[in-house]
Amino acid sequence: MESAAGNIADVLKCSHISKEFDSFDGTGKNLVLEDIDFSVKDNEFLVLFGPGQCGKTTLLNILAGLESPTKGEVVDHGKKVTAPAPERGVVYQKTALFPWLTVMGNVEFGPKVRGFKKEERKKIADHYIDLVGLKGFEKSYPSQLSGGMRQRVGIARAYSNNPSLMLMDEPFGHLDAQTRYMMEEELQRIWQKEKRAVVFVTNNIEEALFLADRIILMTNCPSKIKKEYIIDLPHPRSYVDPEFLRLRREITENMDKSM
Amino acid sequence: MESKTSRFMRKNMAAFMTIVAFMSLLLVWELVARFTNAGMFLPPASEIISKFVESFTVPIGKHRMLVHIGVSLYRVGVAFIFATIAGIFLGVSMGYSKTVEAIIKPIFEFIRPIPPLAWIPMSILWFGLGDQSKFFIIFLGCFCFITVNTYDGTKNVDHVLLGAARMLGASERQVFFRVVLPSSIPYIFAGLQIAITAGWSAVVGAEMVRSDEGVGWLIVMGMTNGNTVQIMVGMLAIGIVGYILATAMAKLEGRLCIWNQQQGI
Amino acid sequence: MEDKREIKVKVMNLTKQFDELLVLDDISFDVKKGEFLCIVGPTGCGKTTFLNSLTKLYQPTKGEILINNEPVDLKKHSIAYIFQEYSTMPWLTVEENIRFGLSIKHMPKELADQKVEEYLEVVGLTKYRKYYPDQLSASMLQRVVIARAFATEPELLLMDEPYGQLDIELRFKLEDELLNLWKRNGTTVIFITHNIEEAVYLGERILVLTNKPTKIKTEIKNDLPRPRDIVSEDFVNLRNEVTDLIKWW
Amino acid sequence: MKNKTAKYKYRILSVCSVIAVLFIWELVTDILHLISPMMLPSPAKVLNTLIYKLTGGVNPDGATLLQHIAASMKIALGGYTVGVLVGVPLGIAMAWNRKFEMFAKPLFDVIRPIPALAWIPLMILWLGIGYWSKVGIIFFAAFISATINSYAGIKRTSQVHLWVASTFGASKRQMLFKVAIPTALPMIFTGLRLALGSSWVALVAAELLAATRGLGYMIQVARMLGRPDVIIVGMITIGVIGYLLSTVLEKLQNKYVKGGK
Repeated sequence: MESAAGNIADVLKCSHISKEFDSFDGTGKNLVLEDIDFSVKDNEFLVLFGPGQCGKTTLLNILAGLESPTKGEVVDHGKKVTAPAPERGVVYQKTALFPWLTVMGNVEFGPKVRGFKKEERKKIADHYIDLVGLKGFEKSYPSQLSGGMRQRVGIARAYSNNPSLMLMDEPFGHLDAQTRYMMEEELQRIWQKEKRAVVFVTNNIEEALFLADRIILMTNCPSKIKKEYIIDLPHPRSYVDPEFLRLRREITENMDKSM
Repeated sequence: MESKTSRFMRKNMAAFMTIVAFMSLLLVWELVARFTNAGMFLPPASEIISKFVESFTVPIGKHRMLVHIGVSLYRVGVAFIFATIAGIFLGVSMGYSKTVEAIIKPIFEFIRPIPPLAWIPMSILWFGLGDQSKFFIIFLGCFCFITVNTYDGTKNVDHVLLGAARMLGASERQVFFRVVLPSSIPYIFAGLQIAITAGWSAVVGAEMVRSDEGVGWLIVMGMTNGNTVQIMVGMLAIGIVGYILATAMAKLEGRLCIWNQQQGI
Repeated sequence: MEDKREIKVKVMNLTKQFDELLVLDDISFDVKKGEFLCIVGPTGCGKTTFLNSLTKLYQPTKGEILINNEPVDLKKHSIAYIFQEYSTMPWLTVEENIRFGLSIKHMPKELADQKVEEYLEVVGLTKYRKYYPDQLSASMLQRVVIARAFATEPELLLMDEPYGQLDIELRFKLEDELLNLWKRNGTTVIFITHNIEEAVYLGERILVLTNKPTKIKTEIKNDLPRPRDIVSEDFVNLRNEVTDLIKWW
Repeated sequence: MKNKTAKYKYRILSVCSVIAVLFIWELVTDILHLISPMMLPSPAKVLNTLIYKLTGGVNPDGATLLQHIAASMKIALGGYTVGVLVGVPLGIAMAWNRKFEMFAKPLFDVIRPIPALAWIPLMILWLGIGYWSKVGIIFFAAFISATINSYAGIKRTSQVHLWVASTFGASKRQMLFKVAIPTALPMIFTGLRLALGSSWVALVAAELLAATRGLGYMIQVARMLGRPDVIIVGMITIGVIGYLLSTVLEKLQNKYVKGGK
């Protein structure tokens, strides 16, 4: 099913991506990603789902341009990706906020380093701080916020650069089950308002099914693409709806057993 | 429910016990000094304290206590400022650029283990007996700590933060000034805290070897003419000023790095 | 049907106040011998304070806790408590970590060795006995902590959301392992969590807590047949019932 | 591949820079005579003074380098051992026992800001300029570092580990030896290393002021007799020994203390 709005042009295309690292004892090499091919359509919510911690974060870093692949290449709107850029906003699992900057300082960081004038970037920052529901917290420091709120700042900060693609690396991994449900609903709301292509990495099947237009099931180490699922359940989705639960069982059974 | 008073007691128990500890110590000290032959070695506390207070009005040697302390602080202050500038500059450049690190670090690592006071003979040879050689010694005492801590701070900047800044469009220069430097601040302050204490200790050492005034001179002069009270008065002054310097630097760090609450370097 | 097992743990008017903040407000309930009791509450419902007060790690402001009808005493009663944060000892190997509880209880060496071997086997960590915690993955660390707790064969086991960080597939694996150990040893288990599905999957009975100041909102019997199917009609209805009692988001 | 060659590149650069410094030093002194040998002896001069002092040369200070080293080490290790044997248990006791902490910590905090060097005049007055006064000075240097770090080490014990122990029914004593001390060991070892460093510094200072032998004495006498080459030999020896002592302790720590940075 093609996503509802926007043209069909690929926002991002990666072909035959492989990545290997020197193994710890420095003798051999361990292969982390093997021959990964997929493309992200405009305004599509794509979820990379797979067990454990193997390769998904590395793949996301490669898409963002933070790491370079050993083989293969990533193309963003026709241009080869070689370095990070504001067009590809990243939301990190450990939020990676600047601890010495306030919420406003963090969200304003992107526009500020790209030379926007003071009022212009204040307007952008206020818009996104309001969007993620943090009005009134502009002056507080990350160390004074809860886990969920810090993630909201991470999302607002990435959005403030007006990226065409949002890359999210298990942003709700450290939250408790209930806060996680809330943040997933929040992200759905924000995504409906600020349509962007999203590549979302997670190892939580409920989260993947709740958010995704399309799920790519990854294998265990070395990560390869195992299967693809188109999810056309209507939004807002319910975790206990029979079709949701059926899909959940099917994907979990197809999943590799992690260590 | 715990009664109001007992909670008050529980909270201030620590302060209460401290007072008790001090009183008992002073009392014992007073008795030992007054009534046993140890008094010859250890003057009674009351005498020391009264001499200490008196030293602010009656000069010891050429100056009153405040001037002695002032001279020592002046020496530490000047050397500390130079050491901070040099230390941060060298620490940051070594931490941030691999080539600078390759060139300077081996030389720095060769000089670092040599205690600052071991430089006294050389510094007297180079700078003579005056304040200049003391500045050099104190500079070395502070400089090594500030450089090492700044270097550590710049070296282990969280790579994810660097990635985040680059993702947000920051140029390499902006990454340096807006991420590398701010995240090194807690390390730099840790260095400054150790350095100020090391500097204070170095000035005492330098003044003991050769000086005409200052707290170090006070205690070494006390030694030469066998005046234990003057030594103890000098040590009391050194201890109090040392404590004030350390706490002041810690307070400064608390105010400047409020965001650093939970790491609490 | 009436649960005829004798009472293992009796909690009467448990209240806990930190200076001005009232956290636990007059909580009373019983736990039967060998029962698997789940406790679930909204985020921020003071569940750690609850378990810590139960074991006298925090002195309760008011109320009494009895085990086998005597006031709880950590030196007399054999209790094991698995905390939410990682509590493996970094300076001990996997083997030494599992032996930790046994050496505290001065268990004779041969018996302790045999217990350590047994539980290394049960949690499948025999191969990793000489590893240190910083060489293990999150799920393996949790297995060490569970083996350490079960090795002392406690009469009461308290667990504070031990599987919060694991992914779904691994969580079900460890939960099934826990159920087997519970059945095998007949331990009384009190399992507290934020995850409603987990509570419904594990518990014979579910206590639902309110937000601070925490009280018991209600108690739900859960006699779904085991092994429970999370997709089945009854399971989903029970899960919805508990969710509606707690849902704040 | 890429980063392998980079590592070599930097290593070569470091070696070159050290050689360059030595070459400039040689150039400025022996070759161009820009600085008088009284102010800065050439590396060659320093080298053969070192060899001379090592191979039995006694003047100008009346003892060979090895004898000075032995004298200094004997005093340093003497004062250090006593200081550590008192400091570590005191630090642990203060951190573990609430009542003892309330009593002892304030007294310790009074002594703490006084630099070890400030004890020199009192010690020399009380114990003369011989062995015991210097052991006393070094005792203070080692004692303060050892106490601070053992105290901080015990305070670092994680609450969760203590809870685990107490739910297994551990007594206070068991909690101390099975949880608190193992957690504190890395910090205690850091304390031992720092104490060694500050002892070495205090020793040099003490020997500068009043001694009949030892490295501090050697460089002080060399200054009076205008022998900068001996001063530099003395300084290098002090630096090298300080470095070796700290590396030995570091090796011991890595070998025996496992886990829990």
